[in-house]
Amino acid sequence: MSRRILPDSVRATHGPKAPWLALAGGILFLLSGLLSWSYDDRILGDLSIRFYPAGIQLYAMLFGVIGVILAVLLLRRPPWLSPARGLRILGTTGIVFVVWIIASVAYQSGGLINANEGGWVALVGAVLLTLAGHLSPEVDIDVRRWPRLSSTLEIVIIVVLMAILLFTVAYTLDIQDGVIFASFLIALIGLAGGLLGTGFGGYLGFIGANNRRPLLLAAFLVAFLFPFTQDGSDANMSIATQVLIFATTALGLNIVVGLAGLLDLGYIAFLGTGAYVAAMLSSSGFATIGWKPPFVVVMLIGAATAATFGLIIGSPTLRVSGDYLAIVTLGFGEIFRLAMFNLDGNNGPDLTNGPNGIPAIPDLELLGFDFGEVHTVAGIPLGRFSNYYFVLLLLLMFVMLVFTRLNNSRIGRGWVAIREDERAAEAMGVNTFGLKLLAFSVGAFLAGLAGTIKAHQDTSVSPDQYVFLESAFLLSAVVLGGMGTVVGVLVGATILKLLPEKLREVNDYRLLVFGLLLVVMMRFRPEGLVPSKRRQLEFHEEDQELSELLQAEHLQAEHLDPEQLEPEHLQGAK
Amino acid sequence: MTVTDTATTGHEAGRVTVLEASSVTMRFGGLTAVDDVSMRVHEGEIVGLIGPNGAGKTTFFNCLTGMYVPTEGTVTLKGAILPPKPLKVVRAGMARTFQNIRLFGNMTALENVMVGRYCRTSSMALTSILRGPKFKREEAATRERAQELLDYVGLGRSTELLARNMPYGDQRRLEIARALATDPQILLLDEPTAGMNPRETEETMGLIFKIREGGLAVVVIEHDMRFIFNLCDRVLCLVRGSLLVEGTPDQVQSDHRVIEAYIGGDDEEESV
Amino acid sequence: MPQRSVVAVGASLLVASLALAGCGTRGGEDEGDTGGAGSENKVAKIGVIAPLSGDLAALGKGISNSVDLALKQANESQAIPGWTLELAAEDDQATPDVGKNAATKLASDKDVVAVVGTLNSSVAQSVQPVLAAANITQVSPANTNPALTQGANFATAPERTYPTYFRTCTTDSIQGPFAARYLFEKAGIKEIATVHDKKTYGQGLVDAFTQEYTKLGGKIVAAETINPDDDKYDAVISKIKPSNPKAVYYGGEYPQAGPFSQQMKAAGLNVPLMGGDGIYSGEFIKLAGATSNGDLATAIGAPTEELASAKAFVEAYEAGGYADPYEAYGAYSYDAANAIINALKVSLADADSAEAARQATVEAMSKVSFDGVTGKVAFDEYGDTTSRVLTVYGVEGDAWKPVSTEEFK
Amino acid sequence: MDAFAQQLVNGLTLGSLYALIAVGYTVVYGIIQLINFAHGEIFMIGAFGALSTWLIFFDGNLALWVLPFMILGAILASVTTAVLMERIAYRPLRHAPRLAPLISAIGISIFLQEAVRLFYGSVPFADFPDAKQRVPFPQIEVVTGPAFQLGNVTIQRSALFTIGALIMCAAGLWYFVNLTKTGRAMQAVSQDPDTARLMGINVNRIIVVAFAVGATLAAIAGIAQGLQVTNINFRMGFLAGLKAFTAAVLGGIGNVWGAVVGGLTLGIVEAMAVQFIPGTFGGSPWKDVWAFALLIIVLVFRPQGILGARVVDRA
Repeated sequence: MSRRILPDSVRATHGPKAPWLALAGGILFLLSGLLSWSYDDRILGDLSIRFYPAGIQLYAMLFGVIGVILAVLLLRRPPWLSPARGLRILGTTGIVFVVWIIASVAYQSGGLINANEGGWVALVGAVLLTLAGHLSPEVDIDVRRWPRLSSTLEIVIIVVLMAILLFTVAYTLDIQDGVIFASFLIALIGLAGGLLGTGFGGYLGFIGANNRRPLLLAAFLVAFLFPFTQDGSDANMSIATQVLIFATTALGLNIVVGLAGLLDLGYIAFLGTGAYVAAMLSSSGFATIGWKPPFVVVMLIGAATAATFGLIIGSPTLRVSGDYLAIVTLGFGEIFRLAMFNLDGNNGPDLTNGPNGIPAIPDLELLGFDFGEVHTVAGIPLGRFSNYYFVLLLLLMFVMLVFTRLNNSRIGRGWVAIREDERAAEAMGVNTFGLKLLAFSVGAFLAGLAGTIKAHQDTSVSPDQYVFLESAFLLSAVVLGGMGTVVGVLVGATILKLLPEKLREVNDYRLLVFGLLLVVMMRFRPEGLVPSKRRQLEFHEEDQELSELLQAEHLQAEHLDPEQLEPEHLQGAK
Repeated sequence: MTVTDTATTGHEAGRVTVLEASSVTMRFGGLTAVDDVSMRVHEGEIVGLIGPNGAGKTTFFNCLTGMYVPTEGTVTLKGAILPPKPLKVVRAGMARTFQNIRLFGNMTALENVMVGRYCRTSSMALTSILRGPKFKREEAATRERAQELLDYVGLGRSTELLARNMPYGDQRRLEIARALATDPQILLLDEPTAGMNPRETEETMGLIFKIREGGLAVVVIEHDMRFIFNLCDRVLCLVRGSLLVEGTPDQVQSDHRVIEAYIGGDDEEESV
Repeated sequence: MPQRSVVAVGASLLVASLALAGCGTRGGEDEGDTGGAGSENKVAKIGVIAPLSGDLAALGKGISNSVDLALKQANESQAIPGWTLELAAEDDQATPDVGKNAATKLASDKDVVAVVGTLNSSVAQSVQPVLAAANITQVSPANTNPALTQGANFATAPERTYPTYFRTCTTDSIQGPFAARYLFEKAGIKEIATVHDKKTYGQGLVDAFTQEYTKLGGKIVAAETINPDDDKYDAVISKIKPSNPKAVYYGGEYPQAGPFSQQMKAAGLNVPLMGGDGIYSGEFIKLAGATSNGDLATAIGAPTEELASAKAFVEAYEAGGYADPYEAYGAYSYDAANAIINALKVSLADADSAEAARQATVEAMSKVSFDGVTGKVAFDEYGDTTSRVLTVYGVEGDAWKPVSTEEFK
Repeated sequence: MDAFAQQLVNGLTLGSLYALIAVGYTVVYGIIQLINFAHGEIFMIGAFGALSTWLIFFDGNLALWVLPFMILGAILASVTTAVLMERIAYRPLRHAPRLAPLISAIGISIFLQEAVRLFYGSVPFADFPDAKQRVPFPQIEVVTGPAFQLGNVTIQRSALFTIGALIMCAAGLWYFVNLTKTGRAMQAVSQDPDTARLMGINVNRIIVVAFAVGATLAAIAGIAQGLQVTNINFRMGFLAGLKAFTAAVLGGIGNVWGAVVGGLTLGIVEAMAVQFIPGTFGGSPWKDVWAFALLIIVLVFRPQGILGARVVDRA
């Protein structure tokens, strides 16, 4: 998958210079961190001071560090690493990074004149790194030929990586300035890409595949530890809980869209159903139903109601073509919103308080644990949102479990068959209607479940929280992240919820960019950022090369390459 | 090939009827695609269905398998009337392949066959999520049976290949394996050798005999006359939707109406 | 050999990341300090939660700027000795979710003592509990839903839900009756049709209006609702028209009220339309067109031209060089900020930190009383404003002209 | 009886608007089986195109002769947008799975709305009003103004304009589809695209024509809407598009005359629902609910619509 921009002849004659170019680039980057980037000391956390790097200057120096490491590696020409790819990624991202910062400096301080020497030095460095990457020879790497570590050591690597991840996330969320936040993200992509692109990433993937359970465990551990890094502050936790709710709902939608291949444009209504049921049965002073059962019962009622709506809306429309389903679900979403809007006693019975919604929903209280209180664990205070965070994390884990287990079962195979060729699937005895309805109602059920918690977390429900745009957002989390995968949805949900929260400066253009993103994604990468292989194949039906590539990967994953067949890892992969 | 002899002797009355189609008629608007066709297939019998393009063979298949609801007539399997629903037809024990291969291209060979097992297994959502012993047993059994069938049709080594990456001939075999996975009593093959070279055609013939020996009845649509007349115990010839001739391969082969029909046959496309 | 390199690369990655996590941003910490500009004044922040982006950004920016103006004036005059007041404006995008995030962010900032906002009642509902939990005073310049101060059963059994919540605007339960009395007593209209958009504001207005109007002896000949997403109201108008009302009382905002007025008259229902402060906007006249002459609206306070303090505010705002106009709620926001400043004079006087003064600020709020831009600013036992002066405006030519100003009793 | 007649008039007006938009869905669907989800936005763009034309060339002039120019401007804006949209968002996806063009369409739809909302007020070469909220639409004389009274039934001038526009457009469409070469080629492609291609018909061109025809009618609907409700806004396409799609399904999607019949039916049903559904579930707040409920009911009992259409069973 290497893109060769330079002609082979140039690569041949100038190839040997590549390590030195890279070294120069790296050193320039390191140097730039010690220089001043901006004349104006009020912006971007003050980049005007020389020989005292901070913030963005520090990120630039990290580019330098990795650049130098890769240059040294390139000099020693190890046969099992491909620094060229790493350099290309590092260099290209470096250019983006520097240009972004120079542009921000120029914009915020009112002119390019305010961009000081540091940025320009770094820009030269980035160009040199990129050039070196394109000049140096490509090495075919097979990570499985790397020396094997003991399995304990592999697990240690995983744990260390997860710890790094935890710190990075905590650090990232602490950045308040939108521009610095964006530049850190760019830097992160460049640095991680530069290191992992060398083949290290493939190796990590290999280790991960061999230790799937420890990896999962470590990932969840990291997620559970996250609130402890926040030192009792609720600011980031509030965002985190919203990311979790969004991710959970999007994952439910991914069952419908990604697995069963049904386009649901009114999915938010199911989340709303759960939330409204929880609100109506809560002990809020505005609740319209006198009955106030314990929350576990409420959860089940909410989810069951949502699932019932799913069945009601699904059973007539799933018989006709998928396009109709999309529009009918859209209509259903509108019906839901309008009904919630109307059922206020003026028009129909008083259930929802109409447009005003049901506010003042009290915090959850489960087994004597009050979610509204601050609890101190190991000396670290955990506020209200941290409490919800834990519950939501459990819910997310449950939805992930449902998702993966359904996918890897008879039902999952049926869904694939339906996506591939519905008529043939039916002719082969697959109950297509039943399976589609199942996907639809399971998706609704899970969304309803999430909704019941959301109502308490939000403390209020109102119809304007459940508009079509929210459904579109959920759908794009799935589309952006990757259809049919868990990781994809997590990535998509995080991007869609976190970025607007952090980049408030450009908030007005959020929807515009988002619409454009959908079109561009469908055009160039319809399968999403982290797609399932099968989904990728489906979206590239005519791409024979891709199918053979993925085929080879599949065989590799199944350890069918006779040379590499190692029984213990076969077990690990299952 | 000495099997032809046993086949001709096998076609006698008194054997168990598996499939019976009586007076099946299919009209699309003003067009009568299948006109009053009756057919009876016995246990362990191979029946051929021939006819020029547009004669309504595939449409007839579609009526049998419930993909079309016939305008008139009934189809019975082992004496029970089949409802015109593909799902129920498969459950009752009739499986088919398609003229234009309709595999699940982005699934592996094994997975394709495992989909065929769908209607003979029963784990539903809750079982799949809880992963109890029943689920594990059933999943293992499905996998095992699918591998068995792949071995049976000679694709034992292609288990993990994506269907769309397989050679054409193998795709046809895979479709047969997938159909067999539904535990049918009767198998309908729609042009199983289309696009095959002579060697592959011969292998397919062997496979069909092997299937028949397993006790299944087989109905084959084919254009390759040599293939049909070598394979089948009995041959039906359809022309413009109606049954023209029925008989042993020799009888049909020598029937002048069949020859006429083929020479004068129009070249209309038909599809599923 | 290669194995060692792998470890080396891994180790350097680890060290790099840890260094990164450990360093933090110098800039972020510096920023807070430089704000003090060399004086040893302590800092107290007043937050603003309002829509600063999106459709309602104009209103939100008006709120934020007006608060900013009040704070600047207080700092200049050294209103609270030893303290510097700072503005911490957060965007809520007019959405409850985002508003709650903004509130959480402000609540976790130890310097924040009070918040002005929100614009929307729905956002207020999700902001209230967060701020209340942190004992932060909240003063809304624009929320008119009575339930925010008086609880779910405000009509029958009012009960204060959040002791930290106050507002400088009147609730629907005063504006509606005021309009009813004007129409019945002054304009002599005895038959009326009501229409509202079912939103908190519109429905609240119409409910309060209806109660007062029927009590006075007037007759409601038709009561209809519309969906604010709609553009066409001819179906509703056709239903109202046969009952021959002498006026239509509309509960809602100008984006619907303007077209409604126009379509009403185009369909031959030539009677005046009256509404609350939600339609008291130049946009209403633009949307309703030439036929809107004679339409009426109520608004809180006396007309700005008649109050000296209001004139001073308008002049100071214009001198402040703000890019956006102060809009409908600027004056209320300015009053809200000044109410907070007045309370802070008491509560910050001998407080060690802003956080320590939060509770005292809440308590001091109830005793605040001064003459503001919109009239007298003081709060009753529920946190509602005690000011009850309202004005009826009418459309004349292409502008709103005051018709009558009165105190509601 | 008066109420019935009045709501019939209201319903016909509303229905004419739906019908004009619905034709766009049905023409495109008939040819490439694509639900052009962003068609509602074409309608919105048409209204803004007309407003822009008026603001640039005729600001302040409300004479009747201005109207044809506004219609021209609206059609220009709509058709350009529709053709570009087909080119950029749909054509590259013609062989992709069904999900792809639908999602792409949602993206386009949101993009167009936002583009108008954010940038209409800051177009460099003209002094346009800010489109972040409702924008007043010029009230052209003769087609707006005092309503006609027929007994107790009020007929607004804009209603007559809308119904008239539908009649003229239907006649034009009939002529185009049946009597022009392009129209007949369009019919051929919708019957059998492959054969049509073999017969030398440029299918790509026909698809573009289909988009353009739909856009033309939507543009006229946009003006009718502007005249009726006196204001336009960037969101107006969403609900109108959804309703028009319902109308198209109601009439039988893919069938041009079905769209007209479906639109009128839906309009009348909505108007009658406001007046005649008794109790608290009647009235204007529920009319959209009844419209969508009608869509679902039609799909259950008669998926091919009132007039029938091509077989809708496409997986």
